[in-house]
Parts: sequence; structure tokens; C-alpha cells
Amino acid sequence: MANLNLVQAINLALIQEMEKNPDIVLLGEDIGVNGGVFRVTEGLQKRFGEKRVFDTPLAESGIIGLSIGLAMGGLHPVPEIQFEGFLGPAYDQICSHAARMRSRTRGAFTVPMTIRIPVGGGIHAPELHSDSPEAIYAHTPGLKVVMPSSPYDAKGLLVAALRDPDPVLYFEPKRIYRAFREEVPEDEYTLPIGKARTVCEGTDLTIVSWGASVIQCMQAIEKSDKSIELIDLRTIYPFDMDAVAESVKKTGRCVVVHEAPLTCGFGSEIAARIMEKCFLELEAPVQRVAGFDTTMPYYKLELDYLPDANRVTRAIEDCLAY
Amino acid sequence: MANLNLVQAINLALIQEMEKNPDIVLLGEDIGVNGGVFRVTEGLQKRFGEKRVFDTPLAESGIIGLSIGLAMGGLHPVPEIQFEGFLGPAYDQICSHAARMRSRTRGAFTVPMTIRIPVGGGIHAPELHSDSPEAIYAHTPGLKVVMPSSPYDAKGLLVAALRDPDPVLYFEPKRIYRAFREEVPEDEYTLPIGKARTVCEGTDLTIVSWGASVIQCMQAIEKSDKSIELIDLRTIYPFDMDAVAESVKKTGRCVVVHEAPLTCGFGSEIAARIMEKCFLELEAPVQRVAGFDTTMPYYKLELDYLPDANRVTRAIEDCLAY
Amino acid sequence: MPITTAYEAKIERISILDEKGNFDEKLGKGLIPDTDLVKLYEAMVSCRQLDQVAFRLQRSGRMGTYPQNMGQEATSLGASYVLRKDDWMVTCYRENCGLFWRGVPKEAILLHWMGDERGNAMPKPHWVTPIYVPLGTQMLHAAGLTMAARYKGEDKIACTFFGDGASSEGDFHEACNFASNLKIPVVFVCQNNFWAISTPSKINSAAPTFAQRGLSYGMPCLQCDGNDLFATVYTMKKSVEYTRSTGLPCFVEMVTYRLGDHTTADDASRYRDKAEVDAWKNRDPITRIRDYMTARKLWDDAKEAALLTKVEEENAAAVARAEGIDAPHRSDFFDSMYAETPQDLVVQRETMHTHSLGQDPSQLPPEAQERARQMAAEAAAAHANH
Amino acid sequence: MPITTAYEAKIERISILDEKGNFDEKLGKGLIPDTDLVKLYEAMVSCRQLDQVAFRLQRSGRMGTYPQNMGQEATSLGASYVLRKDDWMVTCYRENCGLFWRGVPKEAILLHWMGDERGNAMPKPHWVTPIYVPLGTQMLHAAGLTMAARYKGEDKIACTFFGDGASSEGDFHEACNFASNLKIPVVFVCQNNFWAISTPSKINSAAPTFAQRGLSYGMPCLQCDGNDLFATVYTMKKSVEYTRSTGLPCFVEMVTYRLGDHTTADDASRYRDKAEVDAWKNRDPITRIRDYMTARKLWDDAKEAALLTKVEEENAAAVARAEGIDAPHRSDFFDSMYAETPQDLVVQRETMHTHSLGQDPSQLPPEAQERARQMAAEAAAAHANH
Ligand SMILES: Cc1ncc(C[n+]2csc(CCOP(=O)(O)OP(=O)(O)O)c2C)c(N)n1
Ligand SMILES: Cc1ncc(C[n+]2csc(CCOP(=O)(O)OP(=O)(O)O)c2C)c(N)n1
Ligand SMILES: [Mg+2]
Ligand SMILES: [Mg+2]
Repeated sequence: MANLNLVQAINLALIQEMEKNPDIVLLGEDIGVNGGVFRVTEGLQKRFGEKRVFDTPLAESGIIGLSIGLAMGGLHPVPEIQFEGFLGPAYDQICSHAARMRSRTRGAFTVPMTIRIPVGGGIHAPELHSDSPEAIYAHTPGLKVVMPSSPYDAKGLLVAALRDPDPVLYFEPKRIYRAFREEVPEDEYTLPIGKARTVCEGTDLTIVSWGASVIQCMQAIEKSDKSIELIDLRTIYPFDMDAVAESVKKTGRCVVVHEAPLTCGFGSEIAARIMEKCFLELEAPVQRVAGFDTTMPYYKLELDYLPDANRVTRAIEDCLAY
Repeated sequence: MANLNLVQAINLALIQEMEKNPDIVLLGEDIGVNGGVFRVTEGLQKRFGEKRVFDTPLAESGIIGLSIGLAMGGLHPVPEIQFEGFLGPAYDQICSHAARMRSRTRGAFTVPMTIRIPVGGGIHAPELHSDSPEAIYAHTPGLKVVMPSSPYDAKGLLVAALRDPDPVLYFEPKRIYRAFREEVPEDEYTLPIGKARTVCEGTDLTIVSWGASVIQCMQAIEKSDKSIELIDLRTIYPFDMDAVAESVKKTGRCVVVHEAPLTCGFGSEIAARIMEKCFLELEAPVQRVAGFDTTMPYYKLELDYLPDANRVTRAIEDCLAY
Repeated sequence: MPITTAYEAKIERISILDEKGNFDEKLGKGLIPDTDLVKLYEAMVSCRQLDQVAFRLQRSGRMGTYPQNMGQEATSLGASYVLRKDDWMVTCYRENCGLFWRGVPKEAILLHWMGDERGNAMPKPHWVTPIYVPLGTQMLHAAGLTMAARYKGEDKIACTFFGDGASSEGDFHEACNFASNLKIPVVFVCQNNFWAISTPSKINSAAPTFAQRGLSYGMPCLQCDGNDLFATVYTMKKSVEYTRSTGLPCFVEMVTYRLGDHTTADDASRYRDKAEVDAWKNRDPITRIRDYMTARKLWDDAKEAALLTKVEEENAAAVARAEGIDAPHRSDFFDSMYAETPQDLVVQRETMHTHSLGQDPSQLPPEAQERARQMAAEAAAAHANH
Repeated sequence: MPITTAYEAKIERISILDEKGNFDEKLGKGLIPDTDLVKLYEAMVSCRQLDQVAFRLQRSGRMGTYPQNMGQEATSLGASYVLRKDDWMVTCYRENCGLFWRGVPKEAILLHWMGDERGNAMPKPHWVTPIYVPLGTQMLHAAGLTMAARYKGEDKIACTFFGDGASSEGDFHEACNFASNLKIPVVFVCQNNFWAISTPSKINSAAPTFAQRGLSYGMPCLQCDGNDLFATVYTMKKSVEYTRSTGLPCFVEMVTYRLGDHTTADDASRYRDKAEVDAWKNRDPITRIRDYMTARKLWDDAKEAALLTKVEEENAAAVARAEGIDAPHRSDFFDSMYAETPQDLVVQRETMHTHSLGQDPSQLPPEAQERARQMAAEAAAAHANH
């Protein structure tokens, strides 16, 4: 058991799985000697050699396209995309190829691959370094989409991803890379992809969130005198609708919180499903606390854009007042 | 007034606007001599010359990136992407650049551009020729997304797009390119981007749809003995929530129909908004009739994947039975 | 010396058996044993005949859009002949002749164009990837497949094919650049057939050759007459030898011509001159070999007639196999999405004929559930008749 | 002739004032008038000093991540000096020196890195585009801007800058290919500073030069010593002349070196040797010109001292202007999304401090509406203090 931050937990998971599985290779921009711009892969090239941990040319489509080939060829590549804003050039390889390879070949070729991507705002980064594109990939059948909100979860989910036979987008909320530490077992464990975690239980209202926003939700809950249940989805696709529905059937009210823009954000899917599954139990419309439908602003205004505890609190109040 | 199909209506709109506005230029793969693989730009190169209507190298990111520059430089480019499946390579230029240029430069540079894209299934096409990615772009602030469902609408909406100061994705449902004709005025008219059309009025239930699916909805309505209101969104973003909410407040029940996969499809946004706006009036959960959360199959099974009148009918029944 | 030379390059062009029948003994002698030549010829004829069969299938509504290979048989065949059978061959959609030479069943290709994914479930032992419709994307997979093989200690190389048009895609650049800089042994073959649908190759490259695309990455580059099987074989031998021995990529342009329409959905007469097509008909890769073999008494009219009968039968049998396969079951597309189908997808599959997607059937009153079951039964019956 | 030559190419390298002070009279004489040389020198010194100022701002929390230009001043400056002021200059993020030469206000660049979009609202008359963070994407815009200008009958050209790393992106390939085949007059300048963050340039190209990237498109290509202002000016003159007169693109590699960290978020000592950096310090473009001017009596210590005082004042004033601007209002990011803000966005803007997004405030009971107003007031007060 060690007290680790998110970066260290991921690093540990990579080391342990790479030791077990010689087919895991890491590739990306600056992940080798430099250990990645966030130091997530620090020390790994030294430890596993340049054949298993290597820098690539600066081209995201290339990184994913090459990884698809590696995966089709029997390895489990772990490409890093340096920031979520640079998923754009790789969109086609991810959505038209990685996501479809198993289905278009009826299983003859598969793409076991874990794409690691720092995601989200709040670190005063330059443009296109603070976005939250998870809904785009949740809308693309054939992918799995994971986003941890703590070091413990990060390790367990990453190990699961590294053993998954299908392509997983593993989003790392950079805002909490080093925000806090927690006990992370040295011992092997996995957290199943597709299962949510109930962070705290409550009876008045359910909050559903994922990634760094979970922290803002916890702050809002702390300040509130209501009994609030918080569900951390952990996996965006396939998502644990059973856990959400069960909770909302109990509380009758729900707030969904995420950083991505409101319209067609993953919150809309959660809201739509809650209506479908809990119609008769719902006492108020599901409230969404999300990024606005604007481009993520440069950092002077990023805190005005991102959901914070205040906005979550307002939504709780609005929802309960309904 | 002429009796035109969708292809002809678009062709006419292009001709008329190009005659008025010398800054409109058309570019894309095979749009010149060949008139496009669907013949939408037939005759335009002959009419307007190679300077205004030109073939490009085979590279979608290049087509959109060049168009962004053309637009920043004061023209109104109309790039064609040959099939929606090939938007993938252009995703980054559309979402990281076209969509953000005005906001990241606080208006110093703008991108008035109309991207024409054949979209959707039902024509027995090869792989990646039958998808419906509209939700992806609706989730990207800075873009407008339009999808006509008839020749009349096609002309009016395209003229509006060609006069819009911001980037518009103009999706052309290829399934109805030549499926039927209707009266299309020669005279100038526009249909405002952001306004829905009430196709038929009713009191028992509201159907919201767009693009080729509108036709399936009309078939289902014809077969039904219920009083059903059909709203054709026409514009996916910004969408006419007022029209939808007003209708659902009246009927209390709603079915949304689209070809794209269910999860995070635009139907989820419509459903979530209806819950927000019409919570007290809703008598049943909003039903979604959509593509399944699978890759669009090759054409042997495409009719089993696509929403059809039968599935719409089932949803109507389910919703009314609730 | 203020002006110095930073870089110099030269690209050679290979031609052995030209369209007039001239044969270069120095390069060509012993290159292809006579017995092989006959087999290669037969393979080209068979591929050409399948084109015609496919065309008719499409016209009679038994197949969707189909891209003919006519005129380009010698390009992929030359490569396939030279490659080891366990090298990867990562192609686009106009390389049937090379694929069939490796043993890819014809019905697999037919099924793909009949709109059936099962045509892509290529048995791995052929070391080929399925047809790629999105252009330019497969070269990166070729690089990855080869790197994976090397990682596992296999000495495979890959050969990847793409068109003049596809070489304009950004992924083309990234694939060549990755292969060169990460030292991945891939032979990149640009099949320049002068057209990308209606777009002439000069719009895809204003440079004098497509071969020079490889100079960007410092790769050895060769150009050859792609309608000359001897030249494609010679060029591939050189290239494969280089790539296998150095572990480094190289670049080949095969100059050929698409004699047919782009696909069955295209009408090439809209955009290109008959004269141009006719000129290229005189450079047909098949007649060239036939004339050469006839002159060398390896071939005669009787053999030709027998061959035609044989390939017609073979191809008809392939069509019968492709058409004879059971229709995929209606929910087939759910089953290969993930190794393990997520619960939500299972529900979608199970209720696809009974309920709307968002519906939790248990929420419905019993009469409605019953009606849903009836509708499903009716729909299934209707489907059985369609 | 079975083996013929399909293509030949040669790329020259230009160097005029080398690191040892050797000056090539033949190429260099009269190339830059002395009065201009002094001004160009001053511009480089000023840019270098701003780097230091920016570094300190970042370290003291007054600015976000900042990429220093140190060591590369002669590249963009040489280009900027040669271009017409109404040619487009479409750069990445390490071309401050060239931008300032055109008159781009320093506070615009500072504001960008201070996380404020208003720094990008570059007044059009400078014919520059804002800083581009996503690599490789701007070259296509350069091509489009130029094509639009030509369409309107203007004889502008564009010059676009990108790094050795960025030249690996697919969009780079597409931009060069479009410019070449569609005949768009763009000078493509690859600024090879040997590193892309921690990635050495050989991982981005194993070829002997980056200049040869242009051969793929049949463009004329030149390489030059990018730390030699005379060489960059000479090379740009040749290139601009070619491009303006033919309307066709050409390609330049400027070989330079990033003396600083990649950005203030980087620590280059993790991945590169001090010895390498030291060697390049001896090739500094600024000292090279100062020594040359000193030798020619154009410059002396007194002038240097006066210059340093002047640039310190100027740069401090620029910082003051950047920091003096009013904070953007908190909903500023709503206002430039569309020419006309959609109604739904207007609602989001107006309720951003009072309600959750999905909430239609009129649905709430009066007490709740009142509480919302109170919370908004509190939040505004908190914001005013932060
Ligand atoms: C990414 C992508 N863009 C566009 C298309 C549509 N398309 C299919 S074939 C073709 C032309 C291909 O030309 P080329 O690469 O020269 O191959 P050829 O058909 O001549 O063999 C086009 C534009 C596609 N399949 N993929
Ligand atoms: C598309 C994209 N991918 C990744 C990054 C992250 N990144 C920023 S700078 C950089 C290295 C750039 O190297 P180069 O092009 O040589 O320019 P230099 O910094 O050396 O001037 C990287 C990888 C980015 N900004 N854009
Ligand atoms: Mg071609
Ligand atoms: Mg660099």
C-alpha cells in the first residue's frame, strides 16, 4: 500500500502490467526519455527499453494508425495522445478503424489497445489543452471510454483496460493528476469497466458525474445539509445505467455534472435514460451542470466556464425546489 | 416553380447564389467535370469556370483547411466532402479550427463556409458511406448543422447557409436525393437556420425527426389512427427547442427518430430538453427510435439497422400505452 | 563554400517487356521461369474474367458497387509473386489479382461487395487485410503489423498498395514517415493509374513522378511500367530485397491505367477521352504477356480457349459460393461489436423487433407487451418474404 | 533502355556569415543595407529580451506557459524582412521576431500566453494570423488565404512557418500538395531547431535534410543556415522571387537551434546534453551579427548599452499594456461564438450565475428564484475579490 497521486498510480499500473504482459508497448510524443509532458511514463523507457517504450514522430493519426496495426498484429499498444485537443487528427483512425475493425471483419481482426489521454480544464493551459471530448467517443460504437477520478480508481481501471480485448480510451483528468494522494494497493486489482462507484449514499438527490468534476461535486455535497448520493460513473461507455437508475428511483431527483459542453454532452444521454427508466419516480427534471455551449475559453476565464461547487450547489437547490 | 428532386434543388440554389455572390467558390473531390459523384454540382464548372468550381487533391483535411483559409481571406467556400464517412480526416480542421476561429480571435477572423456532405444510409453503399454523424458536430460549439428533408427545404436552407457568416455543415440525406420531387420556387427564398417545420399537426403525440427519417415518420403517421404532430427540426444546431416544447406541452408525449446510434445521438439532447422544459406536461418518457449502438452494418442488413415506419409505429404504440 | 549541396537524388524507371513486344534480355532473362509465367498469365485472365462477372452481377442487382481491376492486373500480381506468402500484403480495393495469387478465396472479395462483412473475415494464414474503402488509412496499419511481427522476432516485411489519389491523404505521409524514422520494413507501392475517379493524377501530384513522394523520407525510390509484369516483378525483387535485408522501407511507383470505370457506379466517359483509353488498351498487361508467350511457343489459341472455359467455371463456382451462403441473421451486426457484448447492447438486440429503444418493456401494460410481440412476429414474417 | 532516369533533384545549402565570422562577399555584399542591418539586430535583441521578461512573468505566476524564441530570431526575421508587408505571414508560435518586425504589437503575443483571446484579435493590416498551438494546421490556412487573395486579383503570396516536428503531421503534406497542384504561391519554411519538445529531429525525419520534404511535390527546395541572418535573407529573397513570379510554391529549411527549454513548462536538461547546447550557443544568430557589425564599426559597447536600456523600457511598457487591460467580463466567451448569438446561448449566458443549465427559471417557485439571485450576487462579490 502506498500513498500515491494519480500520475503515480497510472505509472505503477503500467509497470506492473508491462512486467506481466510482454505484449504491452507504449508509444507517443515525448513519452520516452522525457517520461511524457506530465511525467506519467517517467522511468518506463529506462526500465523496459526502447523497444517497448518509444517516441514517435509528431503525428497523432500516425500514432493511432500504427497502434491499430500493432494491435491487429497481436500486441497491446498503449499510445499516448499528449492532450485531448490533439485527438482531432486521430479521430478518423479511432472512429473509422479502431472502433470498427472487429465488427467489419466479424472478429477476424481485433484492436486491443489502450489510448491514454490527459483531459479537461483547470490547469491554466494553452488553447486546445482543456477540452472534454468524451461524448464524441461514447457516440462511436466499438469503443470503450473510461475516466477515473482518483488514484485508486486510476490504477484499477487502467489494469482492466490493459487486459481488455477491445479499444479503450482512457481519459486522465489532468486537473487532478497531482491534486491529492490516496492509498493505492501495490497488489494487483482491477475495477471492472462498465461499473460505477457510489461515492457516498443519500436519499434526497442523486448526483452523477465522472472525472475531475467528481471532486467539485464532493465539495458541494460537503457544504449541503441535504442527503445526497454521488455516483461516479468511472466508465462512460458502456455505462452503468443500473446503478444510476437504482439510485434515482430511490431519490427521485438527479443532477448530472460534467465539463464538456451541454448540448449532446454525455449528460444528455444520462438524462434521457433516467427519464426512460425512472419516469414514474422522478420528482423533478434532471438538472445538468456542464460546460456551456461555447468553445472552452483561454485560461483567464476557464474557471467561469468549468462547473464548480457553486454551480453544483445551485443545481441541487434548483432540483430540490422543483 | 419547377418540380425538382433534392439534387436539383441544391443545384439550383448553388447556381442562383453563385450568380449573386461572386465570392462563393465550390471545391472538392470530383465536383468539377464529373459534377460530383451524386451529380449535385453538375454543370456548375462549365457555367462558372474552373476558378469558381474546382477539383482538389484527394484529402479531406486539406479540403476543409484550404476552405478555412479561403473563408478567412474573404470568400465563401462551399467544400464538398464526398461521403459523411470521410469527414473523419477533416474532423480536426472542422472542430479545432473552423468552429473556433471566430471565438479564438474574438471576431478578427471568421469562417463563412458551407460544407456540403451526403449523409445517411439506405442506398446500398459500401462501408463508411451510410453514417449519420450530426451529433458529433452539434456537440462542437461554433458550428451550425443543417439537414433538409425535402427539395423545397433543401433550397431554402442552402441559400440561408450560403449567406451565413459562420461555418455551416449542410448534410444532404442521400436516401432522398432522388426519392421524390416537389414544387420548388425559382424565386429567391430562404428558410431560417434554427427554425423547425411542423409537417403535420396533431394532439396525441409529437414526433421529432430530421433528414431522411422524416419520410419514415410520415409513413408511420399515415398508417396510424392517432392524431400525431410531426416536427422536422431542419436545423440540428441551433435547434428550435421552442417549437418542440410547445408541441410536447400540447401532446404530452414524444418520439424522436434519427438514423445515428442511440447513445449520445441528438435524440438524447432532445429528450433531455423535453424533460427540462415540459416535465409537468409529460405523460410518458420520450421514446427514441434510432440506429442501434453498433457500427452501421454493410448493406445486406442496413434496413434492419435503420429506423423504419414499423419501428416508429412501435414507438408510437409504446409511448401511447405508457 | 557558401552554396553547397545538401542533398541529391535520382530515381530510375524500370521497363522490361514493352508494349511493342521488345524484351530486355539483360534484366528479364530468367526473371520469371516459364512455368510460373504461364500460371501468372492464367491468374490475370481469371481476375479479368471475374471483373466481367462482377459487372454483370451488379447490373442485375445481385451485387452493390464494384471496382473493376481491369488493366491493372500486373501490379499487385507482380508484388504478390515476389513476396513471401507470410509477408503482410495490405491493400486497398483494386488488388484482386495479387490477393487471389496468395490464395484469398474469390468469394471473400465478392461477399464484401455484396454488402456482407463476412467477406472480410479473411483467414489469417493469407497474411492479408480486408478491403479498405477509406483511402490512405491502411498504410499505417501495414507499418504496425510489420512492427508487431518484428517485435515478436519474425522477419516478415509488408507491402502496401495505394492509389495516386490516396497518396494525397495526410495518413499516407504519416505512414511513410513513421516507417522511415522508426525503421519499419514496408514496401510502399503507389499504383498510379492516372485517375482518382474523375480527378486526373496531375491534380493529385503536379510533380513529374509519384515515385518521388518517397524522397521526402529519404527512401530509395523506383518507378516501373506497371503494365509490364516483368518490370513489376523486377522492381519488387529489388525493393523487397532491400527492405528485407536492411529492415528499412522503400518506395515504388507502378505506372498503370484503369481501363474500366472507377466503379460500377461511375461513367468514365463523362470525364476522359476515348482516345486516351484506346491508347492504353494497346498497353494491356495481359495481351502483352500473351503475345510474348505465343512468340516463345508457350501459348496458343487452344490453350487460351481451354483457359477461358476453366476460369468461367471457376468464377461461376466462386459466385455460387458467395451467393449460396445463408443470409446473415437480422441482428448479426450486434455480435461482433465487442469481445463481450455490453448488457445494454444485448437488450437492444433482444428488443430490436419488439420495442422502441428507450423503452423498458416491463414498464408497459400487459396488453401493450402482447401487441409488441405480435408486431414482431408480423415483421419477422414480412422479412422472411423479402 | 530498360533502366532510365525518371527524376533527378539536387538541393543547395546557403551560408553567408558563418559562426567563425567568415562572410561570403559574393552572396552577401549589398544584401542587407547597413542601416537595415542595425535595425534588424535591434529587433533580435529586443525579441530576446522579451523572452527573458516572459520567462520571469511565467515564473512569478503572471503568465501561463510560454515558448521562448531564443536562438531562432534570425529565421522568422529574415523572412519578415524580405516579404512585402501585405504578404501573408502564417506562423506557429516561435516566430515573434518576424511578427514584431511587421508591427504586430508585443502585447498581443503576451496576452495570448496570458490566457486571453483578445491577444489573437490581430488587426488585419499586419497580414498575420494569430498564434497556432495545434501543430501543422496553419499551412493549409496559408494556402487558402493566398488563394483567396489571388482570386480577388491581389498579387500577395504567403510565407508559412512550421517546425521540424510539425512537418510530420498529415496536414503538412496536404498543404504542400494542395499548394503545388492547385498552384498557390506559398513559401513553406521548415524551422528545424533539432527538437520537438524532447524528441530529436531524427525521429521526425530520418532523411538527411528536411528540405527534401519539398521534393515530394516537385517544389524547388533550399536549405540554409537559419542562425545566419544573411543566409535567411538571401534564401528568402530567392524563394519569394520564385514564388511571386511563377505563382508556385517552394520549400525552405532553415537549420537553427532552440537554445531554451521547449516552453516554461519544460526542462530540457532531462533529455539533451549541455555540450550540444553549448556548441549551439557559439552559433548564436545575435552575437554573430554583433561581431560582424563591430568589426565593421557599425556597432560598439555604448550602442549596445543604450539599446539594452531602450528595449527593457519598451518591453516593460508592452507588459504594462498587456497587464493593464481590463479583465475580460466573465461571460466574454459567449459573445464571439457566432455572428448572432443563438437564443439558447443567450439564455445560458444570462443564467450562468443563477441557475443550472437545464433549468427554466420560470418553473421554479418564487423563493427558489430569490435564492438564486442571492447566490449570484454572492458569487459576483467573491469573483471581484479573486
Ligand atoms: C478517405 C476517402 N475519401 C474519399 C473516398 C471516395 N473515393 C473512393 S475511390 C476514390 C478515388 C481513389 O483514387 P486512387 O487512390 O487513385 O485509387 P483508384 O480508384 O484509382 O484505384 C475516392 C475519392 C474514399 N473512399 N476515402
Ligand atoms: C497537433 C499537436 N500535437 C501535439 C502538440 C503538443 N506539442 C506542442 S509543441 C510540440 C513540439 C513541436 O515541435 P516543432 O514542430 O519542432 O516546433 P518547435 O517547438 O521545435 O518550435 C508538441 C508535441 C501540439 N501543440 N499540436
Ligand atoms: Mg488512381
Ligand atoms: Mg522543433
